[in-house]
Formats: sequence, C-alpha cells, structure tokens
Amino acid sequence: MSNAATLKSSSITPEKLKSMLYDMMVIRNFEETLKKLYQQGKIHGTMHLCIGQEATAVGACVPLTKEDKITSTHRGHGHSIAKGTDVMKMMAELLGKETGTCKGKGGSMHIADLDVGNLGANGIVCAGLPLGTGAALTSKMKNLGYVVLCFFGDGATNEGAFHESLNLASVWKLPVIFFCENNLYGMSGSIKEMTNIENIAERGAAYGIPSETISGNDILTVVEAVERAVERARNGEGPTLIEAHTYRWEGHSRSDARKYRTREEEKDWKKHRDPIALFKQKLIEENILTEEEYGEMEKKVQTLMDNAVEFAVNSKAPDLDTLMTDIYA
Amino acid sequence: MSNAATLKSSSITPEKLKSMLYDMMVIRNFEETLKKLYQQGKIHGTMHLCIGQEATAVGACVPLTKEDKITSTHRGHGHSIAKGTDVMKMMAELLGKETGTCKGKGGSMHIADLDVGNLGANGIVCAGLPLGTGAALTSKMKNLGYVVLCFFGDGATNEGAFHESLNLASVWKLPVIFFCENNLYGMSGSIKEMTNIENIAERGAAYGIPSETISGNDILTVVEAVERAVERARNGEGPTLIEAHTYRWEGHSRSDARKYRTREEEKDWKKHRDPIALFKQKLIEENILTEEEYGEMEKKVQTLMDNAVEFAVNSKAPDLDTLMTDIYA
Amino acid sequence: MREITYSEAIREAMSQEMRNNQDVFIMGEDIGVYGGAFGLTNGMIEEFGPERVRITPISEAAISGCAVGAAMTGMRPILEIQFSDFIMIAMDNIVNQAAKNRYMFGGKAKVPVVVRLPGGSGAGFAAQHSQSLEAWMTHVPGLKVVQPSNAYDAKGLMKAAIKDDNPVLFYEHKMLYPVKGEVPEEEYEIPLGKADIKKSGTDISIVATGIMVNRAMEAAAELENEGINVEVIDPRTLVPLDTETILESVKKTSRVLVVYEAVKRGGYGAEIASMIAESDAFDYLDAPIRRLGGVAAPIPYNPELEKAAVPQVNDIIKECRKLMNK
Amino acid sequence: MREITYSEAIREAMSQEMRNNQDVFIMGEDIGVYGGAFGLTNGMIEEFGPERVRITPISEAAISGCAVGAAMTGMRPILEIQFSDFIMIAMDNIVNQAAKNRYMFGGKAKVPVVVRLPGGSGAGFAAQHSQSLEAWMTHVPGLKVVQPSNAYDAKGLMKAAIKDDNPVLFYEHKMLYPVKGEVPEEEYEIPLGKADIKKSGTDISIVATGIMVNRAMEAAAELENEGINVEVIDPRTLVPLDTETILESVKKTSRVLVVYEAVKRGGYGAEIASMIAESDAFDYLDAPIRRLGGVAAPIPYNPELEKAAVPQVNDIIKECRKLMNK
Ligand SMILES: Cc1ncc(C[n+]2csc(CCOP(=O)(O)OP(=O)(O)O)c2C)c(N)n1
Ligand SMILES: Cc1ncc(C[n+]2csc(CCOP(=O)(O)OP(=O)(O)O)c2C)c(N)n1
Ligand SMILES: [Mg+2]
Ligand SMILES: [Mg+2]
Repeated sequence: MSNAATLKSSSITPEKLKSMLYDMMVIRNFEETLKKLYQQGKIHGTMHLCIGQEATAVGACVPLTKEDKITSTHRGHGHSIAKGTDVMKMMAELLGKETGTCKGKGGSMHIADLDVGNLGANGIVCAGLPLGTGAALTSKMKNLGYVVLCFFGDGATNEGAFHESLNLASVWKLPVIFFCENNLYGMSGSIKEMTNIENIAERGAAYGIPSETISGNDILTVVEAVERAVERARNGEGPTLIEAHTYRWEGHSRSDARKYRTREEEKDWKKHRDPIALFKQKLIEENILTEEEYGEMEKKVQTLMDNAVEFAVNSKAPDLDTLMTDIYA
Repeated sequence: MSNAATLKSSSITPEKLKSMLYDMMVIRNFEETLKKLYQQGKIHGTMHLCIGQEATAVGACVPLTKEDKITSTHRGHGHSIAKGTDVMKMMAELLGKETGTCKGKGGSMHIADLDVGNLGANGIVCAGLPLGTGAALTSKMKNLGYVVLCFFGDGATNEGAFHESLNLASVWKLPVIFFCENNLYGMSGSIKEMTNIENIAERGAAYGIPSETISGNDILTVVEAVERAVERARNGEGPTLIEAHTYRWEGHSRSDARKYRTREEEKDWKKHRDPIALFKQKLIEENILTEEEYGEMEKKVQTLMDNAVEFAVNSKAPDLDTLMTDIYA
Repeated sequence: MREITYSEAIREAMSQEMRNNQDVFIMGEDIGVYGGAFGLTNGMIEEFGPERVRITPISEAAISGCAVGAAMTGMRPILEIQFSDFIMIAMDNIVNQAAKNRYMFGGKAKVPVVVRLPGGSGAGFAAQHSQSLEAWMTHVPGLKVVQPSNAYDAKGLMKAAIKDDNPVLFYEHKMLYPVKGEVPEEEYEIPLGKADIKKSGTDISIVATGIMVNRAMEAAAELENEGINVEVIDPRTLVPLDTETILESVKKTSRVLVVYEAVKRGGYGAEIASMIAESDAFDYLDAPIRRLGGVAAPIPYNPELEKAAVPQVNDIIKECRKLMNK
Repeated sequence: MREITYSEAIREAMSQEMRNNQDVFIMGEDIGVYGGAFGLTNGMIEEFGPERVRITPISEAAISGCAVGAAMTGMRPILEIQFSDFIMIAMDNIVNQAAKNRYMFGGKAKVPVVVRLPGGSGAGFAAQHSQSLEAWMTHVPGLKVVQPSNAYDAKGLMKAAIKDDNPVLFYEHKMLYPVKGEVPEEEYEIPLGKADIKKSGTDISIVATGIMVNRAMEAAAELENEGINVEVIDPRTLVPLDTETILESVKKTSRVLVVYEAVKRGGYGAEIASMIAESDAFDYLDAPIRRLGGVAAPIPYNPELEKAAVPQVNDIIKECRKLMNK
C-alpha cells in the first residue's frame, strides 16, 4: 500500500484543499439528511449511503476536469456530488420531484448528470464498467482528450463484466481509470471470503493493467493515485486499476442489521479512520484551516442542505403525463 | 513453459502409451472423415475440427477415471473420443441419425455422453466452465471423489464466465481443472491481440489458482500437468489452471479462408509440431512401438472409421415424432 | 388455521424439502446471516449450515451455471437471484443450457433446478429492480414458469417445483412477501399446470397472474356491488398453462379480461389472450378479448408514477364496466 | 434494377452511413479480414480501417456495454452479435442500460446504437445457434425492433436504424443472407413503424414476420390456384408496430393468420393476435384468429426435424384452407 501523501508533496492550493474538505462535508451531511428524511417517511424505496467513503468520492474526482467523465454505482450520491451534480436537484430527485436530477423518474440508484460528465449511478452491480469503457472509446475515437473514471465496489470485481471491461480497455488502450472502493463487504459478503487473493489490485496483472492498492480514507493519497492514472490515460498509455480501502459506516441499505460484521470493527473505522476528521486534522496541523473556519463551513453546509430539503419538499411531484415521456429520443 | 516430459519419467505402461497414440489417431481420422463427408454433402450445418490438437484432448483425459467428468466446447470431437464416447454413435450423430449420441438432435456442437462423464460439448463459448464448476460442487457436496476437467479455448478466456467460474471454484475449493487449449486464435482473433498479457496462465493469480503454461502438442507433458492438477483436486486443494499451447490445422469451421494467419505458420506447426508424429517418433525411438505396429494401428483405425461411417449412413433418421420428445424429464 | 406470510411459506417449503432430501440446497448472494435481500432465508443458515445454504460471490453467470451443472450431476439446487432483473446476467445458463441440455443430449440429462426470482414493482426500487419479465421465460421450451399469488399456493407450488425434474423459474412478488394467508404446517404440493378459480362468477372471466390476482379479487368485490359478477382465474403456473380451466370459464361467461403486471406489449397475457382467440371459445365471445397490462415505460421512481405504470384495482374495475358496456 | 443479396444490402447501408457520418462505426467479433461469421462485413475493414471496423475479444458483456457507453457519449455504433443467441450474455447492457437510461435520467441521454442479430433456423446449427428471440426485445420499453424480410427492406431499414437516436435491435435471418432482390444503389430509408403490404388480397390477412413473409408469399401463390386470395402484410418493424395497416386489412378480409418462426408460445405473434382481438376489428372477424409459430421445442440438428420445428409453406397453406373451411 502506498504511503500516506503529505500536504507538502501536493501541488494543490490551500483554497482547493479547503473546498475538498467542504465537498466531503457536503456528502456526509447529504447522507445524514437522507437518513432522517427516510426515517420521517419522506423518502421511499431504498438507498445506499456512503458515509465513511467521502475521501474516495471527492479524491478521485479532484484530478478530473468537467469534461472528464465518471460512471457510478448504487452507492453513488458521493460520486455525483464530487463530480459537480447539483445537490438541490439530487435532493429533489430523492424525494421523487419533477425538479429532481432525473425529474423524479430515476431516484437514488439512477442519478445522472451528463452535463457535468456524470454518466450515472447504476442499480446493476458492475454495469458502469462496460459503459465507462464505451465512453472512453468515444474520447479516443473522436480525439476528445477526456478520461473516464469508473467507480465500483469490491463486490463488483467478481462480476464477469469487470473481467471483460478491463481486458477490452487494456487491449484498446482506452483512457479509463477503474477505481475500486473496497469497503470490505458487498451487501453482506466479506470480500476476503468472496475471493481467494489478498488485494483486488492483483487482478490488474491479468490484463496487463498497472494497479495499486491505496488507503481510500486519506484523500491526498487518493488524489495522487488518480493523478498518476489520469496522466497515463491522457498520454495514451491505457487504463489503470486502483483499489482504495475504505469502509461504509452504515448498513448496506436501509434494512440491514449488520450481522456479518462486528461493532468493534465499525467503531475502529469510525474512530481512527474517519476520512473527514483525518483531513480536517491535517489541514489544521498544517495551518491551512482553523477550527473557526471549519465551524463556518459546517454552517454553510447545513444551510445548503436546509435549502435543498426545502427546495425538494416544496417542489411538485412530476405530472402523471410524464409517465410516458422520455422513453424514446 | 515446462520442459518436455520424457518417457522414462513416466509411469505409464507401454500398452497405455500405445493406446494413447491410438486414440489420437482415431481422433484425427474421425476429423478427416468428417471433412470428406461434409464435402460429399453427407453432413450439414457446421463443425469445428480439432486436427492438430489431439495431444491435449487425449493427454488431458489420461489421468481421469470414468467417474471423472469433462465439459467440452464447440471443438469437442477429440474431447469426447478421449473421454470414451462411442465413435460409431458420434458418427451417427454427425449424420443426424436416431442411433447418434444425441438421437440426431444435438449434432456436432452438442455431443454429450453422461455415462462416461462427458457433460457435453457446447455451442456457447466458455459455457462449460460454470457447468463444470457445478459438477465439481456435486462431487464435493456428495463426497463422490470425482474431479471435473473443463476444456476451453484461448478465446473463451475473455468471457466473463471464465472470470466468475475461476473465482467461484477457487473460493469453494472445488475439484476442477480449467484446461485451456490455446491454439493462438479464436475464430479469427489472435489471442495476442485480444489480450494484453504474455500467457493466459497468468490469469490464475487473479483467483489464487496455481497455473502453468505447457506445450500442448507433447502428450506426456499434458498428462503430467493434468496429473498434478488432478492430485491437487482430489486432495481438496481446489482448482488448477493449465494453458496448453497447440494449433488447429484446419480453418475455424467449414467456411474459413484463414486470412488472419500465414501459410508459413501453418506449415511450421504441421511439420515440426504434429502431436501424433512427435509421439509416434518418441515411442519408436524408445522401442515401444515399431513402424509395423503403427501400420497395423492405422489399419485398425481405418476399419473402425469405415464401420462407423457404414453404421451412420445405414442408420435411420429420427422419427418425426421425436421432435417433441426429450424436452421435459 | 395458522396464518403465515408468503415469504414464510416459501421458506417453509424450502426447509421441509431440505430436511426431506439431502440433495436439495440453496445458493445465492447474501442468503446467510443477512437472510437475503428480502429476509426470505432468515434462519436457514443457522439450521442447515453454510454447505447447504451457500453464500456466493456477486457472479450471476457463474452461480447460475454452477446450479445447472450441479443439477445435471445429481443435486437439486434452489438458486436465489436477488432481484429477478439480474437474471439478465444469468440468461445463457438458464436458456441456452438448462432449458436445452436434455433435448440436445437426446434425453440424457435432467436439470432439476429451481430459480427463485423476486419481481414486480411497488417498492420504489425504480427501473432496474422492479421488472416483470416472466414472459421471456414462457417463450423458452424446456423451462417451467410458476407465479404464485398467495402464501398457500406459494408453499405448495414451491414444493412441487423442488420435486420437479426440470428447470423451474419461480417468480415471487416482492410486495406479496409480507402478506399473510392460511397455510397448513403439514406437507402438501400443488401440481404445476393446475389453475385455480379464486372466485367463481358468471359475467366476466378475469385471468390474472401474480399480484394481479389479489387486485382482481378486490375489484371483483367492488363490482359485485354494481351487479357485475366476475370469475377470477389464477393460472398459478404459466408453463404448463391450464388452458382447459380458462377456456371453460370463457365459454361460460363469454367475456374475458386478462390482467398482468408486466408490460402489456409482448407480455404473457398476450399468449393467454391469443390462445383464447384461436380456440373454440372464440365463438362464445360477446366482446373483444381485453388485456390490462403495464404501460410501455420503464418503472419510474416516483410512487405515483410507479402506481400509474401498472394495473391497479380501479383500472380493473373500469375495464370490467367497459366490457359490460356500463 | 440491380439485384444484390440481403447480406450485401445490409453491408451497403452500413457502408453508406459510415461514409456519410464519421460517428458511425461497427464493432464485433471476427468482423475484420474474416468478414464476420456470415461474411457480411467482407471488405469493410479494407475500406474503413481497424478503428472503425473494430474487432473485439469474445466478450459480449463488455462489447455491448461499450457500444452503449459510446452511443451515450456521441458515437453511433453498430454492434454485430455473431449469432442472435449470444445476446443472452449482453442482455443487461441492452435491457437494463440502453433501453432505460434515457428514462431513468429524466430524458438526458440518448443511445443511438444498432445491434445486429443474425437469427433463425434452417442452417443445421442446432439449438444454441438457431433461435428467434425477438419477442423478448419487443417486451422492453425503450427499444425498437426491426426484422426485414428482403434485401430492399433490409437496406432501407438499416439506414433508418442507424439514423435513429434510440437503441434498435436489427434481426437478420441467416437463411435470407444469400437471397437476392432489387436494391437501388442510391440512398433511401424505410421509416421504422411502417408495415408493407407485400401482396394484397381479399380473403385472409396473413401477418408474417421475417423469413415467414417469403413463405407466406409462396403459399399465397399456391392458394391463388385454389381460389383463395390472401393478403400478405409484413410489419417490418415489430416496435413500433404499424397496427393501423394490420387492422385495416383484417377489417377488409375478416380472417387473419399470424405467422412467425419463433416458438409460438409467448412469441410476438401472440401480441399481434391479441392486439387484433381487443381492437374494433374484432367485430369484423368471421373466424378465430389463428397463429402459426414454431413448436415448443429447442431447434433440433437433424434437417428434417429442424424443418418440422418451424412453419413451412405447406403449413401456411393448410392453415389458410382451414380458415376458409376448405
Ligand atoms: C448484478 C447485481 N447483482 C446483485 C445486486 C444486488 N446488490 C446491490 S449492491 C450489492 C453489493 C455490492 O457490493 P460492492 O460492489 O462491494 O459495493 P458496496 O455496496 O460495498 O458499495 C449487491 C449484491 C445488484 N444490484 N446487481
Ligand atoms: C458466447 C459466444 N460468442 C461467440 C461465439 C462464436 N464463436 C464460436 S467459436 C469462437 C471462437 C472460440 O475461440 P476459442 O475459445 O479460442 O476456441 P477455438 O475455436 O480456438 O477452439 C467464436 C467466437 C459463440 N459460439 N459463443
Ligand atoms: Mg463493497
Ligand atoms: Mg482458440
């Protein structure tokens, strides 16, 4: 595993560093808010929260431009926010409103925002990889210069689509980054029991794809690893596989007694490896951030979220007529 | 690549060695005969001949008992014969007769013979791997002690089912041997261009599966590699991946101008690496076989094949009523 | 009699069969301590252990093929596909292998596998987790297709499915899981291919499948007040289909409405309707054969839109009124 | 006029569109110097080069998803699936992704991909290489489904399919590939959703799809001698379906036979038949709506069995006689 990156080694401006922290805070607050809204019965269906995984979402998107693209997963709120999807609209989408990112038709598992290069969450585990490979093919064939980053979980790496996509992208040297958020579990299956290898990154060799395993809760490490991969991709050197270790604090979805893991393990990750706390600490230690500024950021995030909820709650439900629109182009 | 095995290192009896050669000769003659019958319009549809690959088919089945099982491919005649499927019935099947292995309903791509552990050819590339994994699961759950050997081509290794099956078999430590006949091409795609790695065997590491690359045209090498794998499987140590290099002399199927490879390459394999000639040579050099005996074997094979053709030609076509039988058990 | 849920009924059937026969086992994603996405296998791993309640990686292609291979060699696997929508990754093993092996091999293999498929809309899971694609499977020779509408049927049909020597696709409806019904503890089987008349009537034959049976029953109660007396037929198994029971009913009532949740276009209701249209019951018909099915749109997330996408009780009532020219 | 084969017509349509629009390209297994399993892409890699005639690994899941992803981002891929049967490995990308993305994303994506699918029986390729599964796709909102029966239609429909901004599944029949027909060299399009009356008549409307159009035409010629005057309608596209042309014909003839190669049970002919049965054409009918489809068996290898598995000219003739009570 790569060593934790230091701020000194980073060329990121202090402003950018603070905005990275801010984005992580937005994601966490967004998820906490959803949890409450769900408990209040204002959100239906299901959703998969990414609390604890904010550093992978934000860190992986830092090296990307707006023209670069991502594909996301069922656990995709963080990815969407990190890539620049509007939080107000996302909140409205979760509440099934016509002002939502998808006009209330998609919901949590299908948030997409093509204008900012977000090719969509996906309800099908691993389905983003072939799609992202295709988006990378467009970049190459049209010489558009953009790269594609595909988010996926550890569980997804046992799907055939993982294998086929990595091979295809490698053979065609496509500008794509396969970014695995290894949070140790699928829905309940421990990745240690679902494969017979130490690290998922080992699978890169099966395709001639360079790969590395990193700490996914140290945002600067994530940024640097993705920077390297983006550079390779932009230079026409093809795909990279990154495995970032992280942890989801919540259950898999809203109905999960978490019998498959221990409370101790959870406590350990929350206490010692909270990506937000770690990054905040670092910024404070290096005099880039003050506690006061942090407090202001918290307030700003809260205001944003309050506005988002208000916006979403006050938005109209989609007209029943829209049931039959947007099917064909 | 493992070194070529020598006869001295082998514990196989002279009789067995000769019968191995004989089986290879049967396979080649079977295929040559089909070619003629096809040209005469006596066989319809399509078929995939395995001339040049006799050592992998026979060699891989030598270490297997009748209780052990195989899954085969579209290029499966050799596998079937090697596993003990009746040649007369196979010939009748190719001619679509009621006396055929599958009553004329399956044809070349679906020859199966469960009684001798032949779980079937398959028209779907890579489909035998999940099935074989399941057969191995039965062996394990019922404590039956048998192992399963899955034949597949180089092209099949880019299918998702390859990835998923190897992973599953590894996680469950199933008694299965993944045996890849790497004949350098799929239908036309060169495996060198269809993957970005040197050897397919490298993929074993992605599943924690031991693997090796061997010469598939030296039958004793094949036998020894499979013996090691069978031993692992029987000892409950799980699957092995074997990649055997070989070459198909004919086109992919009956309509193939072979534009994707050179005549020189073909000549080279035929002249210098004919698995039958190589083995014959070895047996003669080591005084296990005489030219005379070989001539007799050739005659015997020809008689068998003549009988098979006669049997097949004289057999009845299936009754039209059988169209609707054998659908449900 | 004792009441248990649809979900408990299915579990009970599986558990009884697993106790009766060592060859029966279940495999699928997260079916261990998690109990499966719908809690259906809750407690099973505790009783039967991890060898017979096999948690698998997320590998639908391998696990479906593995189940088929195990079935071909002497086991009787039950495969849980977490949502029926994910069968798309397992299609080859079901359709090109399980369904055809016996035939291709000239009658030599049998493939006793049950594939459990939670389907249907209503839970807010949106387009990729709410489909009703059973029609696909009815089109494939070699498969049997079951779709129980209540707990009692679910138990009896599951036991028959497990005992059947063929691949059986068992479509469960996720909105029915918590619905209770009277279910005897003792063992019983409901033969595949036998429809059930859930309510007899004289004016209109409603042939409804899956959860639509329940909506048709509600509609029937309402319609009774208006003097319209409908008969509700639940085929229970789509393949084999009990055409006799359906045709007899149609001849009696001379009006028919086919109701299904799946997209109307190309759904199995089309098969039922055209089976009637080409039969001798045609001459008894006093009105066109009407179908009510899902609209031709993906299932939307918003709950009101979601409801509007598939037939509701009121839609059934309206169609019946139309059929009676009221 | 110039005559070319069905296969050449499809190639010409693709080549013309590739010349007209740099975004159009083709990808698939063995479509380079090999020319594809059916030689359809012969010569294309020589003209367009390996970037636009992309040979892929044997990876149906990746290549289908890759085509969809490329389509979502500005390309217009044509994907050749070597045999339509192999779509089972690509189902998720077609059905859960391509068909639904636009809707799930609230109208934001478009997915202009054409999936070419050689289907049908008659070539002796047996159960896993001879299926007709177009009905599956007609059941999926968001997809369009095309099934040309001759060279002229194939060219015009392919051009329309490539220009369409939606996923289009293009079912080709492998026995039609070598069949010649008059096809103009110039560019023309046949709009998706427009049926063609291949022969007009007064006694019976035959709605036939794919290769069955040709068999229906042969049967029609025979029946003419017996004084039975049939009308042959070729929907050409199954989705969207030109119901108007079909219903008008049925009202005129008052007898209808639907003929399709796919397994009768659950085939798209069931949709056509029940569409008629629930329409106002019902009142015009003088006889039950008959369907002729494939038997409920996998396609067998033996050529005589194979023929018996799907409708032949004689079967159509017999059905028509029955419909006329002769
Ligand atoms: C093809 C498919 N199989 C199964 C599921 C059900 N499912 C949804 S999320 C999930 C676990 C995914 O695990 P992982 O990829 O590690 O992502 P994580 O949830 O940990 O973020 C499963 C099994 C699905 N949505 N799609
Ligand atoms: C899923 C699937 N995709 C494509 C094909 C068509 N096809 C048949 S054989 C073949 C090549 C297979 O190559 P390989 O696995 O190397 O086997 P070989 O023919 O060389 O023995 C292809 C592409 C198929 N039958 N099934
Ligand atoms: Mg995970
Ligand atoms: Mg090969």
